[in-house]
Amino acid sequence: MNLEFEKAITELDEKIAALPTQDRTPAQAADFEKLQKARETGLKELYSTLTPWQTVQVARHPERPLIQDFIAGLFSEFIELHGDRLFGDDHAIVGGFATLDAWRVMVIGHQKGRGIDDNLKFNFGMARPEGYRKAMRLMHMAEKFRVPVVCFIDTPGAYPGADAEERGQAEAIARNLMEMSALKTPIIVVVTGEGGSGGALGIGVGDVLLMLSNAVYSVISPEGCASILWRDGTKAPEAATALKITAQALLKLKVVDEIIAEPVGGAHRDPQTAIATLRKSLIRNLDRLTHTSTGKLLNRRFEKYARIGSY
Amino acid sequence: MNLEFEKAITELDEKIAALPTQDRTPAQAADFEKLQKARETGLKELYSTLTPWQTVQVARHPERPLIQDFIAGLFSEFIELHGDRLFGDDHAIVGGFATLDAWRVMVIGHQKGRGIDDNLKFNFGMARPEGYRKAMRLMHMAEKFRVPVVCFIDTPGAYPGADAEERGQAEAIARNLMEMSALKTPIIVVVTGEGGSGGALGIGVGDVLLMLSNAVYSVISPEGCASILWRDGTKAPEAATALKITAQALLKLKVVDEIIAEPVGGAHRDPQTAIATLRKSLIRNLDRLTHTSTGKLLNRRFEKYARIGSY
Amino acid sequence: MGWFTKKQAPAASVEQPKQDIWTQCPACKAHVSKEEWDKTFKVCPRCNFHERITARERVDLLIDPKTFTELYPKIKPSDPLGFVDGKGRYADKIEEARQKTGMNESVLTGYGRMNRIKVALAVMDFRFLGGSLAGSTGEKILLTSTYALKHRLPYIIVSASGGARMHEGIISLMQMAKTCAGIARLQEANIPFISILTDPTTGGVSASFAMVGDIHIAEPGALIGFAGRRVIEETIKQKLPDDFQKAEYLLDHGFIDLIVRRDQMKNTIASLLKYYRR
Amino acid sequence: MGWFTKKQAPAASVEQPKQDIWTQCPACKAHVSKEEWDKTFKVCPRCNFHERITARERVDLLIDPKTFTELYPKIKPSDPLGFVDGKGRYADKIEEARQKTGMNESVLTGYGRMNRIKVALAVMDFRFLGGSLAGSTGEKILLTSTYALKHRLPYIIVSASGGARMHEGIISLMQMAKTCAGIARLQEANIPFISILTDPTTGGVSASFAMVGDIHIAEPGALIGFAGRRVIEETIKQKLPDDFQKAEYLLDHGFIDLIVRRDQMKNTIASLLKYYRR
Ligand SMILES: [Zn+2]
Ligand SMILES: [Zn+2]
Repeated sequence: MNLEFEKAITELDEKIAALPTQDRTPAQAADFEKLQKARETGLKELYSTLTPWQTVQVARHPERPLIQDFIAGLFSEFIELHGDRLFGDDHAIVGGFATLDAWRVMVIGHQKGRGIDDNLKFNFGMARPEGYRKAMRLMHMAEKFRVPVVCFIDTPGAYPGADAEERGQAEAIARNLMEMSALKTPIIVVVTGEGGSGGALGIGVGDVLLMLSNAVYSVISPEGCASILWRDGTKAPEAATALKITAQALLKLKVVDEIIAEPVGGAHRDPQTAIATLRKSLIRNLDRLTHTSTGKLLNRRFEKYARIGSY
Repeated sequence: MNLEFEKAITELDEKIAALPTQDRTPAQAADFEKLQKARETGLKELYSTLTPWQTVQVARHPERPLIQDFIAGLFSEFIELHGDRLFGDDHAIVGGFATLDAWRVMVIGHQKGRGIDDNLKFNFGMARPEGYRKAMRLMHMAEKFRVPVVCFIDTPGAYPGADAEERGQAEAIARNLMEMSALKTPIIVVVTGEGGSGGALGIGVGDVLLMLSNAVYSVISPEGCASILWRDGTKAPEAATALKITAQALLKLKVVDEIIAEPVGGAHRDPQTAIATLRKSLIRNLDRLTHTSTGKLLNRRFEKYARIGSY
Repeated sequence: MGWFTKKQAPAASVEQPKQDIWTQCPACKAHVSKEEWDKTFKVCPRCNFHERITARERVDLLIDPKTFTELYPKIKPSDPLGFVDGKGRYADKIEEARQKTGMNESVLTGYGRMNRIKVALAVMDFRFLGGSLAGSTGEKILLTSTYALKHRLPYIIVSASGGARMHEGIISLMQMAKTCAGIARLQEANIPFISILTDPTTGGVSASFAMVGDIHIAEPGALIGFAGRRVIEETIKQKLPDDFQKAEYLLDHGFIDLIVRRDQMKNTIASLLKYYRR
Repeated sequence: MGWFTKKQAPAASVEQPKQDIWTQCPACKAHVSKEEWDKTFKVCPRCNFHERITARERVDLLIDPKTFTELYPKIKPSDPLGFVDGKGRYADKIEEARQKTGMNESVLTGYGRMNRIKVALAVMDFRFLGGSLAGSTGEKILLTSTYALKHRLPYIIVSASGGARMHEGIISLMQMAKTCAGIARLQEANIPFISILTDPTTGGVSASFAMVGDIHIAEPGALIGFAGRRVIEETIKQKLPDDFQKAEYLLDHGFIDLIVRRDQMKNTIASLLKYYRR
């Protein structure tokens, strides 16, 4: 599925599709070659100059790899663990032990679905308090078992439902922020798609923040910001630019530590390559962080956040 | 209100009530004297030979002092704190900071009511998971503030409702048992009325277990035991005897450390005296326990429980 | 105690010489004399409505006279994104807020004594851009927790905030983590942190330091919650009850220890702090 | 693996020579050959019903052959109350249970290897007075946790119990605290405790060690809960749904990490233990 701003690509795709797939004439073969090349160049150009609002579209692309894909692609083993031991098991956050090469880790992340059934089951990746509390329980287990934590962020935000408020959405996120800041094991956070405000941060405090090159991370959705500050929801593109929500902008702001370059045309066009790039970074960071003493690790984590907004 | 087994006292009360309250003849005055004496002796005798089942009746007496009375009688200040920070505020368990002479403590206990409205509000002292979780939260606060914990036990048991099961009654009690066994501040437990099974123990693990002389503490209610083991609910008196649930029996079994003697005729006939006796014991124990190092305290607490059922 | 006496005299005579001596309660519409309104610390004597007060007024209310020392007064917003929206530059809004409030940020920080007990204190001021959480708000709150840690002082934060300050984007969001990291250090050092939640404590502030107190005290009727009422109603396609996200609602649901009237607030906090054995 | 092969040969030929080669699933009533019933570790191949198995069978199922060493085998009930009920002496019931099961208490304790990982293990046996928690049950469970602590071994407890043993009164109740005190020491020493909940895990056992595991694994369909179904129905004056207090229900409500079929149990536990870095 091509996005709206990829119209030039869609047109090329249509032209390519109009060519016969077999027994092409030499002219047709030359056309095919040319069109393919044009498509490649076009995509490359398009993706090297994405606007922030276009990046939002890519980050939300329905075919973008989800945590299910990252788990399947990165880990040789995954044992899912359930429940917050208090109220329920929130499917919008998934977690469990996983093995990446020789590394044993605790994986935690937002879970979205594909298709309406899955999306309902996972509540579009919008977690309730029991999701955040399950995540924290698993992180404490990681601390006890002395394995690092890897968090995957991909959510429009915490679920804004009455039941979630009633059971303490604010408390659950707040507690996670406090406890993650002092968790005695390395935490690697990867923003893979949408990093939506407090709902993202609720499992997003760590020693290193990686971000896929077309992911976004924002204090508020561009639409929400536009309707509040511009009083006009259609000004989302302007808000997206003003909010500085792309990986590049966040790297400059020193909030993001490292950008995971996606293949040309976005991770959804070639998930395997995106996952392979991420894998290398994860291994490098795991190696580095597990060779840091806990005291140093926690001091650096504290300093990392203390520096943000200190001038 | 006299109990059924106090029929002899009730008869004397009736005779005394039949006498004029003023301007008695010398004969009437002599009668009054005699009746009063007989009542005193009768009560003393009756209460020195209570059967276990009669003790159960006294422990459940509707006029027996409740935690509200103990708090009012023992403490010069009480600041109630609410909520489990997870789901709700269970009125069946009350807790907060309190001052006893120079001692600052965290008080936690089952709350029953008098009259139907209160009883419904406090759910007859039967707590739900959020009650046990509030209790544990307050105990952790006591640990942090470095004040001792005093727990008052008076419950028929944990609430056996579907909602309580759903939200983890078992987990909530279990967690308390584990965390109380290692809480780094002294814990004094007082069984004031009914000590009903796991619902009592859920806030009942500590360094010293005090028990009012007419309180009971049992793994199951005599009625429940009778209907299971005798297949006959009316055999509750036999079960009460077999289960060894009185303060005296539990002192012999080395589960109870100290009996708080109630005034003649039971604490409900003279709450002030009962509370004064308890106060002395609390102060003595607070003094002793706060002069014990935390390491020693925790080792002794562990050993206390390790010894029970080790032969 | 301090603030209204200090303010009352000039307020009646100098600043508002022609004004009526009556004010109207915004909640129950009762007419209350300005004198009484001030005497009750802007709490309606009829319906118990707690009007929002400024950070300075709050300090006067909570801290023993002449014992407050302000910390970090010069820290001010930095406009890290160079933010401009449909209505103008963030930098201009900052300036406007500074003019209006006489403050450099949405929080006032310092230390002082409450019934003689020394405490570190941070008080938010809703007048400054809705008490929003910006980089320098977080910075002041973190620095004050570090001060509390160093001197082993109990830390009191009075929240009054609509949430994150969008104009600082991710920098604002990260203050949620940053402030909580400070509280975590107090937690580890067994130093009490008491969170006072006043109207309103919502959004990012409710989901960070305001909700990780050892003790949570709310003012009556205060709005406290993470998601906005309108967003929730749109999500669940239902009207919410009136008491939703009110202090009393949160007490029922287990997230608030105590609801305390404004005139009892200082004594209550001081009483609680007496239970902390250093 | 071990137990059914060991048992199968003599079972078919010696002990039950005249018996039918078929057995009937208690749940779905399907006829299943005894050979298959044993091969599946007493799990119905049709409906996945997990029949209760003995503690010895469980050890054979979970522990590598010839690596199990029993600990504290001689500890036995002591009748601390001298209990007699309408149906006779507790002492006689103990003797009967010992005869029936060949065990001295409702729990079998020891250590051994699971896919070569050394663990401490306690397995309850429902046949012994309903797997009830008595003084000596608690004693064995605590001693084994102390053993695990000393040797820094992960501790696995397989629960199967109706709850407290009433015949030991308060002594039985106190075992809930005693066993949890042991788990607390493992917790502090960062040693994993995995609780396996099998049918049934109810009453006092559900409200003590069985519910404070780092990881909770249940067998499919296992009954797990604190209060009895009849008591709850009487209290709320309503019928409960069929799945109430079943393993699947507890998973939904957040109290179980994993539901694992019996034939996968050993591998699952061993896989989880690999994540523990000593
Ligand atoms: Zn009013
Ligand atoms: Zn079957």
